Amino acid sequence: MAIVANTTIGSERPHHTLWGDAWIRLRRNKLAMAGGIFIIVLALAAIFAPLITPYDFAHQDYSALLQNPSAKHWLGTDGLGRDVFARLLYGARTSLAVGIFTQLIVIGIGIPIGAIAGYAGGRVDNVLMRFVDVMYGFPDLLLVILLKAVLGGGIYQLFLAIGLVAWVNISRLVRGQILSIKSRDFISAAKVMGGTGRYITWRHLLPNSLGPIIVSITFNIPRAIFTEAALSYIGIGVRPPTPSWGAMIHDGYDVIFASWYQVFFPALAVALLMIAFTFLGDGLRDALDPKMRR
Amino acid sequence: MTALLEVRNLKTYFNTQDGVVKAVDGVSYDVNRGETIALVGESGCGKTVSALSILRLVAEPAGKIESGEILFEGTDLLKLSGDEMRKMRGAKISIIFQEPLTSLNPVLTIGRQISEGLEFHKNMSLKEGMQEATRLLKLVGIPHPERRIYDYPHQFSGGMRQRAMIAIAIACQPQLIIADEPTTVVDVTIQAQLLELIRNITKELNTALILITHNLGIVARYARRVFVMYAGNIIEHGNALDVYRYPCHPYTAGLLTSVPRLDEPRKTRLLPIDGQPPDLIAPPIGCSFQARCAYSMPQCQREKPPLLEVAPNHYAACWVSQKEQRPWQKKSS
Amino acid sequence: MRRKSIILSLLAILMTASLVLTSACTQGTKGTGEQILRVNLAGEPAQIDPNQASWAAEKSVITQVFVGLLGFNQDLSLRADVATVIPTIANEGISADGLTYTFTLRTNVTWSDDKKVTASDFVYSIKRELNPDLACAYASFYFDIVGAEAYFSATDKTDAEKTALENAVGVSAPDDETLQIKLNDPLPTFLDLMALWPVYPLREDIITQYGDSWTDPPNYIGDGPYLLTEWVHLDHMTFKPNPNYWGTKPNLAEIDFKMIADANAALAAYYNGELDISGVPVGTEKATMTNAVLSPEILRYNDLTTFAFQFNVTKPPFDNKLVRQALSCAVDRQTLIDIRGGVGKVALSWIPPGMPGYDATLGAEYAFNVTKAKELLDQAGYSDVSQLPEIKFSYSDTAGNRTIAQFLQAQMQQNLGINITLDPQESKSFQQYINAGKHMWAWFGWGADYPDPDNWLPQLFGTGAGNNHTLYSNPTFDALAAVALKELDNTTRLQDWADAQKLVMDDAPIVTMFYRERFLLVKPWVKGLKTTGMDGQVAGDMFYNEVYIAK
Amino acid sequence: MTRYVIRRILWLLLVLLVVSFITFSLMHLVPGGPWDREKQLAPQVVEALNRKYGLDKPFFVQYGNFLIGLLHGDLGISYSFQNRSVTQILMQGLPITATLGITAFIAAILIGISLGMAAALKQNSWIDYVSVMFSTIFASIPGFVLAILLMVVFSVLLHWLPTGGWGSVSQIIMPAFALGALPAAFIARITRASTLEVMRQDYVRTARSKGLLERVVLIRHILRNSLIPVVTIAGPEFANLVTGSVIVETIFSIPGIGRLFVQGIFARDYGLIMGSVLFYAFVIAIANMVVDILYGVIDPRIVYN
Repeated sequence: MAIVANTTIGSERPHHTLWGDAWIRLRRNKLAMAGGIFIIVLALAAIFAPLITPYDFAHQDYSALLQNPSAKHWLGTDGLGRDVFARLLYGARTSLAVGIFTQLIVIGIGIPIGAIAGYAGGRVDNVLMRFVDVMYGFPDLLLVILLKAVLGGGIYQLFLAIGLVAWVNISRLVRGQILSIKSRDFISAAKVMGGTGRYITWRHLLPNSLGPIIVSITFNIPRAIFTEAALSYIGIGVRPPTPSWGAMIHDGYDVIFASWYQVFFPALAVALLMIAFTFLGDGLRDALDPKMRR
Repeated sequence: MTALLEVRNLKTYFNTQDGVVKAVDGVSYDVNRGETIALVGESGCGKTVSALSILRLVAEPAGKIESGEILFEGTDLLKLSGDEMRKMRGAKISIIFQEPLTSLNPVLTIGRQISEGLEFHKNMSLKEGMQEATRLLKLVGIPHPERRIYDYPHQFSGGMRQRAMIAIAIACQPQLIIADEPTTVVDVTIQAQLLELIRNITKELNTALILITHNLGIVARYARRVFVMYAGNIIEHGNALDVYRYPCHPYTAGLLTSVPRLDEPRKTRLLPIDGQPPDLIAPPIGCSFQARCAYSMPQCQREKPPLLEVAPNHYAACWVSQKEQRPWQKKSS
Repeated sequence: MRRKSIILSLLAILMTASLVLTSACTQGTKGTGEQILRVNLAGEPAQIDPNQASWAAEKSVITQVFVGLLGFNQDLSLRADVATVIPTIANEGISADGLTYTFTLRTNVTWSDDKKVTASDFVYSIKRELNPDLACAYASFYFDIVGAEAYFSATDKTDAEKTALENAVGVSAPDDETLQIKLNDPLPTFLDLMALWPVYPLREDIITQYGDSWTDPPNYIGDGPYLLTEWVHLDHMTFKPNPNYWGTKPNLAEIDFKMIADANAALAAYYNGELDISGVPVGTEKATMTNAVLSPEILRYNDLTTFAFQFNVTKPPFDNKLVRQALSCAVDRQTLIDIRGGVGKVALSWIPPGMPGYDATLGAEYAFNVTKAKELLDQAGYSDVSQLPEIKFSYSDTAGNRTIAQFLQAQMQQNLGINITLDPQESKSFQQYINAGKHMWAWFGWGADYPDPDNWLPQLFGTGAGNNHTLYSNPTFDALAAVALKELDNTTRLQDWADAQKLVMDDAPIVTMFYRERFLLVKPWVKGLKTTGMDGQVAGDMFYNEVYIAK
Repeated sequence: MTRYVIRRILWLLLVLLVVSFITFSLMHLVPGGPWDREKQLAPQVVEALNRKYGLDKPFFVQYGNFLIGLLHGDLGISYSFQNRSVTQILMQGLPITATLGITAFIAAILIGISLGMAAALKQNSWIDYVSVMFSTIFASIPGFVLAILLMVVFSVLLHWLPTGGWGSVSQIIMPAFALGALPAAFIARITRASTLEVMRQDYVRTARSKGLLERVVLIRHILRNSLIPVVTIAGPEFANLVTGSVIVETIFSIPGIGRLFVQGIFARDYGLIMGSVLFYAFVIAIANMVVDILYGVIDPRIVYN
């Protein structure tokens, strides 16, 4: 019988929900905040690109073909005499949108399927996982070409094309985590207290398998950006001259022996974006980690 | 005879985002060979941290042993190298943790987790280790041990897992076992069995035992001497019976009154100690219990009371207590 | 932590050890003095059966292993190879009515297994080219031979009927040294056709014995200077001199056709001394010219290939000639060449320089002139460009095409304010799309099979012709072409073609952009390279028997 | 366990059947056929070719013929590779792609796990930041750029390694690195995330309290508990590596099967498409099955009824 009512070290702590407490700790994590701010700044720069750079991303200045970075063109010009800095900014619109929205599809489909398969187990798990096997082996390139022919090549077809097959990794990750966490005692305890499957999955299982999911998402973002570039080659997604980072890297590759800047700057942009998401993701993971709660 | 273990003026601090938490702020206690002492206090008063400091298991980089000495058979554990310290853990000093549910590796068989220590300290082969593990499981009262050594933790009940923890602790016949709230998680009936088990084993192997608990009922029955901790300091220690009968610190008295006594009429109300323990990041200047003490004097606010002998082998850190009259003591038999 | 750092260091040692080991052995292959020529085929040829071959890579392989009745000199004039002499009406090689061709063969021509090459080898090859079951791409070139088209189209006939038709084909070998071919109508360019690879001699016994695998190295018997000794698919092909070659023995001891598909990788291989001749990624030509090491090794020569935009003349607004002419003046061809590294010549007319039918004065009216373009648009009734229907430019997904598409889009926008939409497509869907005439505007190139307008005009601008993707149809042109195809007198024939080309250029179904100029790097120790306007994938592939290494 | 494997094999056959049907129908629905060329073939020639390869038969008959052929291990003839049988093309290229893929996979696992664990154990230390940099660089540089950078450094500048081709050990190093870099980065980050969660568990403290060597604590107590997510992604990564990458094999001119899938589709080489798609689907299904079995081995709590 405890002597005194349960008290904790330090000042009186108001009772926080998991997410509320996480936000407080996330705000304190400098790196995560830097990541978050970078992404917001990038998004704003993309939206207000016209104010930042005088150059039109499509205008071809034939007197300035494949120039190195100079005062006039901060990041130089590409093979068609277009300002690389402008194309990077406008390209951010496509690449950010593709990078982020496809992840919403991936999370929206991947996590539920993985969670249900992992939590339900047995026949449900088997059927879902065989569906995942089919999706793994799915000839997505064929589907993409068909999509282009049937639905035309807009940006939504692009999200569909990328998102449709990209969620399989996440679903298996979630399932793997849940299978091993499922039998831990606090889960059975929650079950005893009458927690429904969905509540338990959301409240207990997911936070504990968040680490790998977040990592998987941060890797999906550059992958989606490059897939967009490959698909734009065959007419799905943005049409030239609308730039995207992935397309700039593809074009830059072709003249890499003449001017390596063409590849360097867009690849750097993708790297910075990914670092930002990695730090933000890590910060979120640490903030949500029940073990880290003090 | 010198004590088996002497903790002198141990300070272990944790730096967190909110500031430096002085979890253990100058604690001293000692254990003789074969003796059982109790470390009592509310959860969060630093008793577990002091135990972990002995084994130097304080979680880096947040926790750090600032100063003090921990003499074990005369050698200061804090001065040992990583390897030397590692040779002590499990062989000379072992620990039973509070949470049996999460303190066993879920993916390793119970037998393997017991034999690990033996393989390393006693360089037994795996086969010998498993045989010894079977014997140990039998010793701690697990039925069909020869089969159960191949089970995994999730196939054991809470009580059985704690018995397995005990088996792990006693595997290499250590000289000192630290039992950190061994029975908190299990229900009362199992609790008694486990404590009896621990007592018999420590008697049999002549092992010293530091029993960490917040349950005074246990202390009286099992420990010869008791150390009461509050907000990172020892505020009273002495023979268990003396401390029970004549508590020389208002906090200890408060603890005793908030425990139902068999010799008291059932109707008397339990008197909880109101208020909260102080903030360890910025501890108050005077006596840390001062804010909650009904008998506090102006001096208590100004100066931190030293730990002095207020009765034979009975020490307390309280200004009021030094003035011989202790109003909080009842004139009982 | 100790254990893991061991693993890392082990890995590091392993890597450096293997690096040091391998660097020693790679030095070996680079500096050899032997006569080895290493060139880049850039890809795996789909197949190397002369009858069925149609792509540049396939042509380069076949030219090493086979020699035909006739061949081309470096200036693309005809040359007698297996034939003793080029048949003419004068030397009765060609009958007075131009319908019968008689070739007399050299007697010393042998196969690589030392058997004699006889006229029946040519009869077999020509008939196999027309075999309905093989469906060879270039069979239509030889439809003027008596019974050729009938035999080729007998795809659904019984075997007996097929053999009967096969025998009816006007090709025969009265004796081992004489080959006689009968035509339905006179064909002035027939000799050019007889110099092409589809009618190289073939061994009936070898092909019947080995069937489809007759082109695998040991069975690939030819009468040319080299033998294909090794073919590792997708990796490389190795040629060694043909021991029984009847002609002048080649200097090279080995030719190595590498299959490096990526332009950057090929350039890297050249830098690293693994290739003696290599192309340069499109767009990096200017940088190569300014590169001190590479500039002295640059080789540039004109290629009989023209690139152009092609309208679909049935789709508005391109059904209006004035609109086509206007857009043709609104595209700055020299800028496109600058973008492509300054390589290539401005093309104002269709047939490229370096072959009969080229007319330097033709198409001058399409020189870059925005004001004129606007005037033409006014005349066409589109003074306000927004009235133009939506213009879509379709192209297949290669890097080069994407640059060109964006160039065209910018030209239209910046010069005339017209916004065209780009429609990139995956290659096969694009080919079907074009063949079905669904496109409005597209990009294409045409290379000479043989140096004669006969190979450049009817196939592309004749009504309903196989490669007529502009769907251009002009009865006057068709009539002129029909006459020119049969006109034995060369000067009148060329005049007819000149008139036909003028007609086409005036109708402007295409916007000719540039004549391709090949831009290559050749190591200084490669000597005796003779390039022509009709080279295959590999530069100078027609005269590798004259190349030698001077180290 | 064997009962479970047999059941999974049966399900695998069903998966392959479904994938084969989807691919077969998509293949025929997609615009453009094998005979569409820039120089359009005469209609009767196209007819003859369709008859020669049985493409004139109704859809389901063709699919039936394909399945019957599949049972005999015959995946049909390739149109774009001079009538060589698809099975032969696959068998010829597979050993090369597999050798490269397995080398890359082993390197990726070794580097990935050790870097990931090191980064977790020394969180926010220099090694953690190195692991972040390593992962980000290899994730945000596409394969073809990485491949050419390696080639420029090791072949053009240092002349240490040949630019490509196949046959000697020196021709494995760069392609294996280019193939394995991204999986290594991915495994490193997943291991780090998973190890971070395991590191703070109580049983790790118990293990240390037994005085075990740090190495033993790392491998037996920490790594074994953090393997589940690592194994989960290692399965598909293995399948991707073993079936080859079109980018790496094209740039390093490696005669493997990596290019067959894309080349097959772009050439509408139906036999090649079916062969490469089914082969990949088979490998990935087996890989995922092995992952599921490993779950049971790694974590006894996971049991499949």
